[in-house]
Amino acid sequence: MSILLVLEWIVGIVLIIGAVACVVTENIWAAIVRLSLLSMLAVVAFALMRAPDVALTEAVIGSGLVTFVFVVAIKKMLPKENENEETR
Amino acid sequence: MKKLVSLFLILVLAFFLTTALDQGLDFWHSPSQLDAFRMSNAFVQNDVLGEGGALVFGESKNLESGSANIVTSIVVDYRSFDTLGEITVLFLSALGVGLLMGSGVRTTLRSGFILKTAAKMVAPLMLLTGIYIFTHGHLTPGGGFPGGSMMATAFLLHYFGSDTVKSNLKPLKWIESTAGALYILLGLAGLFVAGSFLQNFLPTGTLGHLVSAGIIPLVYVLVGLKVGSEVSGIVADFSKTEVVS
Amino acid sequence: MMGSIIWLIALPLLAAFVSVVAQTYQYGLLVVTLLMNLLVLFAAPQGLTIIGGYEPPFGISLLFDQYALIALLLIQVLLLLIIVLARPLAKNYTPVILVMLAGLNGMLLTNDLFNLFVMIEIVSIAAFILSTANGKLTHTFHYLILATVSGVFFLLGTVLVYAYTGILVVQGLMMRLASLPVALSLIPMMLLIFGMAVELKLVPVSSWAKNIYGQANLLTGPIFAAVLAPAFGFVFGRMMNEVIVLHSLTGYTLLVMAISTFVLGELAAYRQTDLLKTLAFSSIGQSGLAVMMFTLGAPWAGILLLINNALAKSILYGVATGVTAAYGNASMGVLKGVFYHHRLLGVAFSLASLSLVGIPLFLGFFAKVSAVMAIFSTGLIWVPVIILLTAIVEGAYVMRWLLQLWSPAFEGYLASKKELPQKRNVFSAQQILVVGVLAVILFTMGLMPQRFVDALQKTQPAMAQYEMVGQGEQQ
Amino acid sequence: MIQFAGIALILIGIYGLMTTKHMIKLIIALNVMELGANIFIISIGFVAHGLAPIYTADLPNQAFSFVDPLPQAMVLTAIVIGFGVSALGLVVAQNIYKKHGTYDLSEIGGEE
Repeated sequence: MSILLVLEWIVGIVLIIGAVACVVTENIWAAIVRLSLLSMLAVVAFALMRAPDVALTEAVIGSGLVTFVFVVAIKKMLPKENENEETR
Repeated sequence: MKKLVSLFLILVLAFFLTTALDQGLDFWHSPSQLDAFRMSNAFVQNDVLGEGGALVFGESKNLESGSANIVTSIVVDYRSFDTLGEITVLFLSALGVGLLMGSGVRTTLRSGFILKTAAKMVAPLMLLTGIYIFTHGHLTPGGGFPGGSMMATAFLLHYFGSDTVKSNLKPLKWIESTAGALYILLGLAGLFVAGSFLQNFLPTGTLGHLVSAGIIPLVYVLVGLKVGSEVSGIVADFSKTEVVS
Repeated sequence: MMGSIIWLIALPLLAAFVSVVAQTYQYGLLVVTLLMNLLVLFAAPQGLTIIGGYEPPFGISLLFDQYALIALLLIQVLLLLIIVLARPLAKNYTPVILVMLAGLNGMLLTNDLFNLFVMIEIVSIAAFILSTANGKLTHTFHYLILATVSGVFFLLGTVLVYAYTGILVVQGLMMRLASLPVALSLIPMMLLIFGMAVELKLVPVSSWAKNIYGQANLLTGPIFAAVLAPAFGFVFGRMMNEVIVLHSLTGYTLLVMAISTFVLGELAAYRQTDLLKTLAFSSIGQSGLAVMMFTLGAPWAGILLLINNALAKSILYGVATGVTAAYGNASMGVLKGVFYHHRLLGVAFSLASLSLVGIPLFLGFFAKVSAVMAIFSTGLIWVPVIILLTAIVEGAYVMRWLLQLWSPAFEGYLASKKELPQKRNVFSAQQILVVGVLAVILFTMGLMPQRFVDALQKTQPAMAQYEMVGQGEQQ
Repeated sequence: MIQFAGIALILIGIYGLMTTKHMIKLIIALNVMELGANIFIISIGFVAHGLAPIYTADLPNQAFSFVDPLPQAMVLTAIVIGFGVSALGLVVAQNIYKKHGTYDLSEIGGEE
């Protein structure tokens, strides 16, 4: 039982738990943050699977840009908060 | 109730899938080597045209693909046509986002002092890292997609961090358009010089050198520029708000 | 070189990339590209075109044969006529249409399963964007989610095919897959079939089509029903012929899906009182019929049905959406007697709908007859019975609509003049000319069907003759 | 283990798609499903004690095996396509929100 194998099991189990947590939650912000964390875990999984190219791409696009786009898309949809901040 | 039914369906599907897939893939133990019938064996050996063999880093010369990173040689040489399709998907997505967001102005994401300062310092570094990643795509992990996206992130940091930049995205369109057109023209050059579209018609040099692998670095630079400009366009369009509402 | 089939993909893509910065010339670029594509189609030699210099199974290649030629010709001609018909709308979406054209050509030509996935994604995303032209974004969202999920299924199927066979070449893949144990090939085949089911509008996942087809405008209606639907039909035909191994489970699943799509679609069309909704359900039903033909091993009957449906639907949707836009509503009450004002359009519409039903002397008749004959030879007697019974339903609703749309004209001018809707301007002379051209094409094909059918039947042996590519390189 | 995680993520994503009507959550579930598919695809090419498929100066002298690079190339494509579709879906969702004031499809009902 090498360390990598143990790590693999940990990552796998946390991935499953994280995915369930991401899908069942009613809070959208929590879901987005969990999706982002899930993506980062997937980066570890890709690295464990000896796929550095995919890990790098997933890190930049999957957990970076996708999250950014989600946040920007939803942040705009809270107009009252934004206006308050701008007028302050 | 609906959740219970869904859960039941999913569990049935899970049982069915794992048992059925386990017969072909041996889920519990990974194979100790690659199946001989998989075509990627030839990609690893650069042996598709029957000229490869055991490759030595820094010594093997004039290989058919010549990229040290085999994923890169698949993505931009053996299966370059898929990559052309892939950047087309991003292009379409950028078009769709642009069409649906319509005309608008960019949001003032209250860029505070920290963001402004960080943007000034980090953005150039990120830009350099992005450029490094896609120019070394044939040697190190990475390539046009992460490199381009990193460039886009740098650009966006600059975009959100500064008050002076106007929301003029016209240059991005030009970069996007030119890089895409050049990729196809490079492919057509392959058609006229070597006989088939997207063929690697330049000498491939020595495995592991920066100037090697024929058109692969060129293609990855174009892909990086195109992906970078497209992703920047998508995110910049996203952050627009309507003038009226 | 200049006559290489690769131009069919490279040219529209190049035009699309250029068109984002040359917005004034977008529409001209689109028309010129389509015309050039037609030239390429006649100049290019048939056979395998290698991309990247690597022979299959290692590299990606394009397979240009009689089957692909028919599909490509149909799509270029129809798309050209549709963008002329819907010129003001098409101008807003030119780059999208150009990319979609490249994707469609790539989808029909490609000889590689993963490349097929990429091309299907391109066409689907272009279709999402086009469907926003309807202005009903919830429908687009629904379609987007369904199509993306099915895309993931298709990708998984592709990867499993690679894991089990080690190659991705479409040509001759069936032989490799058939030599696998059933337990192995079952799941990839199921995934590939479900991966195509959304675009083919098969029954459990056809709800998106009712909405998007049923709310279509002059651009989206003809493009969805007359370009995208036959293109996916042709791709499915190719897959059935080259890739998908039918076990008893997959075969019956597919057959049940196709038959229920056909029957339920036509029955739902009968119940509609909205012209566009009727056409939408009719499209769903016809798609089921074509899938049934490909599943039962009668590809050329399927091809004939796809061609007939594409030509007929381009006219039906062109006229129906035009009339709906002019009169504000597609319901039977509003459109009653509308063809009294627009007789040329009425004639074209009637020709197309009669051909759709399969009245003798029209292309549709030969399509249906050949379908029924082909199935009789497979020994499944109950399937032709279902087809004939459903054809009666189809005939009933088409006749009802024709009578309603023409009705006052039959009863005399003076008696019913006040019941007629106010005359409104539907089409310009140019647009009427396009509809006329489409009607003439459909009618001519119906006049000499035997020659046409013979030409089609020649495609079948050519399809069976494929040699196994890449078998030698294995091991 | 990772291969099971991949399949589990696909199924959890499908569960999410079946049980929610909230547009943002639908897109999130779609992303979970795509992530699972990507992990599963990578696991198909995995080889025990395999190396990352890059020739470097310090490869071992004795016999070694690379992991399968082709699934990795496919996943690169799939990630980018997934990003494109997510962005498009979010824009559509945003426009629906602007029109109806809610992300919940069941509240919007049948849009005729």
